[in-house]
Amino acid sequence: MYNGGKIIAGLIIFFGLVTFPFYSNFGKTANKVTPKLDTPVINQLEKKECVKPKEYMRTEHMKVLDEWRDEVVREGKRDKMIVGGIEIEKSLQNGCLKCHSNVKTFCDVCHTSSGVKPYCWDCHFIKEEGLL
Amino acid sequence: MGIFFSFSMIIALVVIAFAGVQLANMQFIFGVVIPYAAIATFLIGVGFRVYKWGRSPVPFRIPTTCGQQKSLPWIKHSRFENPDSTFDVVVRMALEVFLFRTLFRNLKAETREGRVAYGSDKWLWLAGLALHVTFFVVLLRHLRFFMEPVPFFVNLTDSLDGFMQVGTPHLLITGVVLLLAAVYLFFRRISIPQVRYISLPADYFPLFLIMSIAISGILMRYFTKVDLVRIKALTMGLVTIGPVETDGIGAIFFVHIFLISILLAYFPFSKLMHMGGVFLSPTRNMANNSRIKRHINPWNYPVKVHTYEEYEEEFRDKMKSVGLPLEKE
Amino acid sequence: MSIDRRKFLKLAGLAGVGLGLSTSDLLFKGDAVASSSHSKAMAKERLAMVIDMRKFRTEEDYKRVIDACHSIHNVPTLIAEKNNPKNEVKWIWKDSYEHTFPDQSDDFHPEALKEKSFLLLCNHCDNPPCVRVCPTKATFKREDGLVIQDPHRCIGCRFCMAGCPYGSRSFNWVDPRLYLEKTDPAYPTRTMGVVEKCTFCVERLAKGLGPACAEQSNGGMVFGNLSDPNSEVRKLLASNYAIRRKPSLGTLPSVFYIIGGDENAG
Amino acid sequence: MAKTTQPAKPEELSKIDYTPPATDWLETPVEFKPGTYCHGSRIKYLEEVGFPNPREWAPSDEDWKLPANWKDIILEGMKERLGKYRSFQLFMDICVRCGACADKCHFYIGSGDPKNMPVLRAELMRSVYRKYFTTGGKLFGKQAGARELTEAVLKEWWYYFYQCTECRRCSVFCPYGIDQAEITMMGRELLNLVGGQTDWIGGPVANCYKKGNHLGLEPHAITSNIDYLLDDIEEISGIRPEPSFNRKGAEILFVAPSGDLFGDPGTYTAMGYLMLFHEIGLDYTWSTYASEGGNFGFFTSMEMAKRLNYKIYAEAKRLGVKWIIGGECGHMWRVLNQYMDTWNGPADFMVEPVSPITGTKFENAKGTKMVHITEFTADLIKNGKLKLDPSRNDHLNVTFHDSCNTARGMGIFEEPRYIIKNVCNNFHEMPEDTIREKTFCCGSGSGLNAGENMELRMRGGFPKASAVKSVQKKYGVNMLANICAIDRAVLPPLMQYWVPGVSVCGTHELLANALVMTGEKKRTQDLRLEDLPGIEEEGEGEEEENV
Amino acid sequence: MLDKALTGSKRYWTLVFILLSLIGAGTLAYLYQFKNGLGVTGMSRDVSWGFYISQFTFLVGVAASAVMLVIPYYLHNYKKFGKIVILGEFLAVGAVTMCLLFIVVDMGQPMRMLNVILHPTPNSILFWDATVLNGYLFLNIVIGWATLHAEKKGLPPAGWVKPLIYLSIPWAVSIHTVTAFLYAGLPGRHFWLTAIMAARFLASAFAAGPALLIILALIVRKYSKFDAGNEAIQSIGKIVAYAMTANVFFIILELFTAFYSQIPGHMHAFQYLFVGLEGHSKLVPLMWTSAILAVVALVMLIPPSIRNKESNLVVACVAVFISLWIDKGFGLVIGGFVPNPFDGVTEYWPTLPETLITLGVWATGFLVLTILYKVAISVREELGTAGAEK
Amino acid sequence: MNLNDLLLEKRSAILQKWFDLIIETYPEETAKFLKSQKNQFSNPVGHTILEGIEEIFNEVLGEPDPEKVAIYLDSIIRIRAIQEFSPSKALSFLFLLKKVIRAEVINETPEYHMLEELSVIESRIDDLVNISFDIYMQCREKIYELKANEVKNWTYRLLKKTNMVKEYKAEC
Repeated sequence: MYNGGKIIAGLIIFFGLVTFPFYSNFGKTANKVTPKLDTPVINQLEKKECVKPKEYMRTEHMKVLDEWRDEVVREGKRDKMIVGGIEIEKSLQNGCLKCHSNVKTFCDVCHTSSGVKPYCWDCHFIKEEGLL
Repeated sequence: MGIFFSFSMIIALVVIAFAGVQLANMQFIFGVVIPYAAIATFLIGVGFRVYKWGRSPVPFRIPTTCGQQKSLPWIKHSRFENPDSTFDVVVRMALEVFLFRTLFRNLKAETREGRVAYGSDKWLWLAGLALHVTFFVVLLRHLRFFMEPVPFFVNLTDSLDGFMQVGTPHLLITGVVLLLAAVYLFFRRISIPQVRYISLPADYFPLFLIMSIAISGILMRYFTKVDLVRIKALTMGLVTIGPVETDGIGAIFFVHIFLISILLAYFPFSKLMHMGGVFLSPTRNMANNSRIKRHINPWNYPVKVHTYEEYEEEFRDKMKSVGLPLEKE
Repeated sequence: MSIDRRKFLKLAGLAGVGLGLSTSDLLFKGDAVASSSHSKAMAKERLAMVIDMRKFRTEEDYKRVIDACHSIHNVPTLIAEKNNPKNEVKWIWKDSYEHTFPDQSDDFHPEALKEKSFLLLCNHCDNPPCVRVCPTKATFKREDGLVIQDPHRCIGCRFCMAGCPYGSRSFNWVDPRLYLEKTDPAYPTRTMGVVEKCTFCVERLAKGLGPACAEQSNGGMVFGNLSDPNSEVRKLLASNYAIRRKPSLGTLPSVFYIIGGDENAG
Repeated sequence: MAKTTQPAKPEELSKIDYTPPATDWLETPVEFKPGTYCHGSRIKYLEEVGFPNPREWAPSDEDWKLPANWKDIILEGMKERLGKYRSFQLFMDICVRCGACADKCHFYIGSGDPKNMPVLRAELMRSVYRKYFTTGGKLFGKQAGARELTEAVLKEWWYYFYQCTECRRCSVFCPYGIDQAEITMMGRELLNLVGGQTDWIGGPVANCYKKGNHLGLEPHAITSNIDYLLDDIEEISGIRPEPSFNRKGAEILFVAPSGDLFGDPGTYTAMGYLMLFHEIGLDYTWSTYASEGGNFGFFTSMEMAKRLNYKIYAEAKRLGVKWIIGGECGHMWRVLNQYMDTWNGPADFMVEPVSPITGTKFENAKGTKMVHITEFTADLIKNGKLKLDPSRNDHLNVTFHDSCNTARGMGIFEEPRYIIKNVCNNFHEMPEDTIREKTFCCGSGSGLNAGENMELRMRGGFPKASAVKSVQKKYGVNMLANICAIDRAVLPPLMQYWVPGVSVCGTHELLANALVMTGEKKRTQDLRLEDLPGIEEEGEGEEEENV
Repeated sequence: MLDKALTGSKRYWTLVFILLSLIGAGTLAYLYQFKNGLGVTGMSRDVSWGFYISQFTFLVGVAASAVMLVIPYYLHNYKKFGKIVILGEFLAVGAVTMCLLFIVVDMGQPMRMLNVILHPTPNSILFWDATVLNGYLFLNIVIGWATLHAEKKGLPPAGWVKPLIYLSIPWAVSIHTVTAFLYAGLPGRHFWLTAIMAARFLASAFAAGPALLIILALIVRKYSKFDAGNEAIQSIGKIVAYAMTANVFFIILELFTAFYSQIPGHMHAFQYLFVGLEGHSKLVPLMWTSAILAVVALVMLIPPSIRNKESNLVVACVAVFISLWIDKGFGLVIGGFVPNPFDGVTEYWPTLPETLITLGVWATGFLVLTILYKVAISVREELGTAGAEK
Repeated sequence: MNLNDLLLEKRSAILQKWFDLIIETYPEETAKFLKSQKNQFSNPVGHTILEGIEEIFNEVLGEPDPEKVAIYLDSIIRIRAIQEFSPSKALSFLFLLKKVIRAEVINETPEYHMLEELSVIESRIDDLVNISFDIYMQCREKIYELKANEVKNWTYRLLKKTNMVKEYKAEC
């Protein structure tokens, strides 16, 4: 008694599950998503810079926002920053989005692609789109 | 002894990956070449190992019966502990594979007042189940790096896993449970003398490996952040077998993926193959119906026997003396 | 608290080891707040509001201040009419004298007073029970006397609502975003399941502005530092008879009402 | 190297070495301790059945007189068996050493010897497997848990594979169902390839092969033995059953363990069979050729087991019976349930078993055509075909020991209990973790029931004895029923050592005690020819109970 | 040992199935509430706590029954409670489980519940309540399980259990006291602002919990071999009698204080509850039912001749339980919110989803209870120690 | 302070040392398990010994009741009788108690009367050794009897056949 059929079926199922990402992506090409920096405000900045270096912001922006919210709400530290020549509040809505008004092509592209769903937008929303 | 050996192995692996990336700039080796090699080793190895098992037949029907056999109709048959049909076997196997039925039964022997007493001991079951379930969920969650767009069930798993809004980004509970379960199993291994005694380097190594994978993952998510977008580009490049870019990704990621590669490559050659083995275990995956249906042994060969004729030949006189019927007078 | 220290506390809390340390830290801090208010040692700054009810004559006077507040803070004013009055969210509103001052009303007040509406809002008490009862420090008192509700941290247990003797707090029983007439993009909405209330326009104060209601009140609402003897509020309180709601509870409200007197004032 | 322990000299006592062992198990050699192992098999036994390397030897000898190429023989044998048995191959590969089996083994509980943990007993062989059959083991040696096969290792195998009763209790608790019995069986097969047989197994095997039963009872001895049982039955009940032997044309062939024909208290069980079959007027026959249900061949090799088992179907075919009933026996039923049909079937010359008394079809035996006697009897009782007087067993407080083989190799739990509950008024279960599928072995199964290893048997039986002791304390249990001939042989000494006051019996002894036979005289004795309390002298009954 | 819960009679599985269906219904209702907000309940800006919190308050009392058995058994060596004490401990586990669940379903942001630990706030009574409730749950699970496990093995419990048992006694008192402090420390809520709030909690707890325990013990006796023993049940009956008397006495004290002083704030709540206020009288019939049942219970409990008959005791216990359930479940919490800070009356009545969720939580608690009792009973039945001691 | 009080005070230390010493008499590998402090209960043998020696120690401090002490000695010796192979080794555990007690007492720079008491206690232990020899021998005899009985069981029918059964019964 070898149960060869069952073993092969089991192996096929297992390999099918393991290689799922490979064949489900078959024929596709990986496109690296790039957040767009093309907004009117950014285009007019005298110096293209953010509150922190770009590399830092890439990985730590959520921490920055988290720290801001405690500083602003809890500690009343609302000192403003000059970034790229314009004044920025420590605020998602009134700070970040001032330059990055393109939420869909700046924030969402990466978040969607990485399966991240921040709940910031439950309360904070974007100027031109009103409620999300 | 085994602990030290295994631990140094892990440290060495971490150092290799770290140095390879930081000093030798071998991002491509660690991010692309080794993962591909590991996946290939994993698939071929597992296939070969299972093939090797499958090549040996199951000559006899030897299920371990853990409950009442199917007998007279008025006797309650314990279907899933002593299955007699394929369906019952499937249920028994499902209970085993998904709920670790057997470990749930675990006992601990104790003696006091001059007699042995048995108490239930479910910690191994709990930790084992926690480790495996969370490992599965963690794997499922990681599909977000290998699928574009991210499928809904991956997003759903992620949001359920991060239901408790702790920290930024949200703490994913399975990662922590996975690590805790592995740590528990390690401490169990060294604190119970019997288990420590039987433990080989091959027992510590996978535990350390899983722990270090979990730790590197947790570090990456919460502490020494990495650029997810670039990582996703890399991982998508891997699964689409397209060009892969490895720039701008922190070394910790390469440590993480290197350790996973090691795990994958190590898998088919180790006790981790219990994953496949549990399905093939003849004492669990067979119905106890050999009195109903004949089980065929493919290598059943004729053997030398002592026939009745030979027997009668030898004892004819004695049989005759007590009046036993004979074939030949 | 420096950022580093706060970070440390967060990490420690995460690891479950910082409990003792941060606990004691806050315990003493809490005590300090309580004792300072009782010892009457005046803090350097204590922001307060004096509402001069004499200045509120027409319906329009009330509507102006209420709308000013609700519109800039995205308060979901449509709940009462579109959802259910019981789920109402409000930061500043009006009510009758006997509801506003239930312990201080009697049948022999002037008729005008009985019919007059009073403006109600968070009292930003100097000894706030809501801060005392909050299990997560989502509600806290700032050094300038403002009682602030941090909606990020609120777990929605509503203990503060039971603790507030002034009914100043609203809970988001339903999704507030569905009941906004129009929105002000400069200010966030709240999410379902958290408590909110008047903040004395803390975000405007930071910009050097006064509370929105006061700005629109035509002098009916005066905002200032109670600790400063030369502030307008002090002057008003010195020259007028003002009362506070439920003084017997010892909460020391920072909202004062001038309910009558010189009819020609302002 | 193996060594034999000498009694400690007094001066040795005073200088006990307190330092813990520096070596781990891979390097700790085995000591042959008197009382824990069986004698090596005699030449004649091996020769009789054609087992390799017959010679004079003793396990404690330095030189085992192994064939020169013993190592090749073993490794070749291992390779062959890895290819023939998926269980063996799999169980070598997938153990994760979780330790769940460790304290489940009666030998480990009774001795504390770590190599008696099922996992480590299996590792004794896995370590060799890794060395010669896996890449990791070849490359990394000790770090991969691999070791050379040396003579010392072989001796260690021998010592510990004859300290396993193949009871399968570990298998119940192993998350992957790894069955130490399977590994022990392979180990013993391999040892047999180089003559590593024990005398106590070799003898019965040779006997059974030539004479049809383990005890070597020749045909006339069987019939006369049964005659003596019939004398006793007549004395007790006034009725003399008339069984037939080797009778062609009988409806049913009855096969019992030969131990029941000869040794006490098995003989009382045999009397039980005889009385029951007589009472219901069953058309059946005994066979002197197939006079053994048990199979010591099973403790040597699959091939030998098949050679011995051959006789049952051959005899059934020769006699032309319709089907077979099997007596109360443990490993006999493991073999009949799991192996017989595969080895020597198909049994298509017989018909699906139907009870001639009740008309019940035994559907669960329609392949092998072999019914367990407790299934048969339980059906009789259920259908009210037997007149029973359970009060005749009132002097007994009975508990039931599930034999490992019928428990974990078959799953027969309710049938014997049903019988006991119908024939006894006082039945008490042992603690739940020591019965049914979790039952503990008697400590002497799989051919370990020799005399020279009595100490080992007492150790191995300690957990079961503890369980009996607890019901003895709690309910005054004085009778340990079972459905296994080995149990009936080995539990009496075990009880005498650990739990004096508890006797041992088969269930059909209890049944026959309670069975009211047509035309019987008033019974004053039980099957053991002991007076039934309270029957003759009503007043003295109580007093006797206290004795 | 948990295996025992996986095998059982048809009746056992029917009960489990019914409870699971209720839990299922409750879960669906909760998902509805989770999606649409607590607005789907009857709670409002004025009555901001409702059914959930009041059930929690009541069940904290039920959880206490264990201590009324533990004290006599362990402190006074009252051996008759030997068998029933495990029922008390497991009842506490079930009750505290419900308490915690009720708090969770009442939260607006349950995802942030760990904030209570991450931002520990010792000045908040709720922080302490979370601490003591979880601690009490832990204590009772560990103590109950460890003693039962030892019993199963036929061994004395491990040495570390004893200190935990002693610790559980003050701890049981603490869960009531702290829960009472939730209410008693709020300024402006006259109905709650009373020094004997904690004492009232203890009295009603020691009446309602043991009353339920008696009922459960009798049900268990009816459907299994487990018999806690007549004397034990009668002794608990005595406890219920004393505690209920004290409870009613305390309520009379409150009434006197309010109405003799004639302070409006103190009278209003009572007026609302018993006669209605400003034309609002939703709770009046319920409160009178409670009052009448309390009197009936006292009449049946105080004279030993009546109480000693088991059927009477059952009726009295049911009366006590329902009376106190209304008193705590409606009167206490709702009464505290009426009238509101503006002296207005907003009434409260639970909605359908709210009721379903409440039922679901009760079912969860009873499922936990059923499973734990099943294990305890099976262990005792197997050991042969389930029957009454002679 | 008298010796009894001193020993009571040091009871747990003495028992611990005694237990360790007993365990050391086992083969090395076995000892490793039996000795493990954290998990001494997972091995029944280890615990039977631990429990037995506690009671024996109590008896030694008081006036030993031969019947009671025999029960506990039996529980240990019955196990050792099938694990150890020489009587001296099997019973050595009692002498180890002497060793432990002495070591403890000497450390305390005892007064003279203590030494006197010590000899009383030691003679009690000697008495226990005497009882133990009897128990040990009973156990060993039992083993041989079992071996013999097994043979008798197998041959009972033969004996009966040759009318020797009455004799056999009388032997019992």
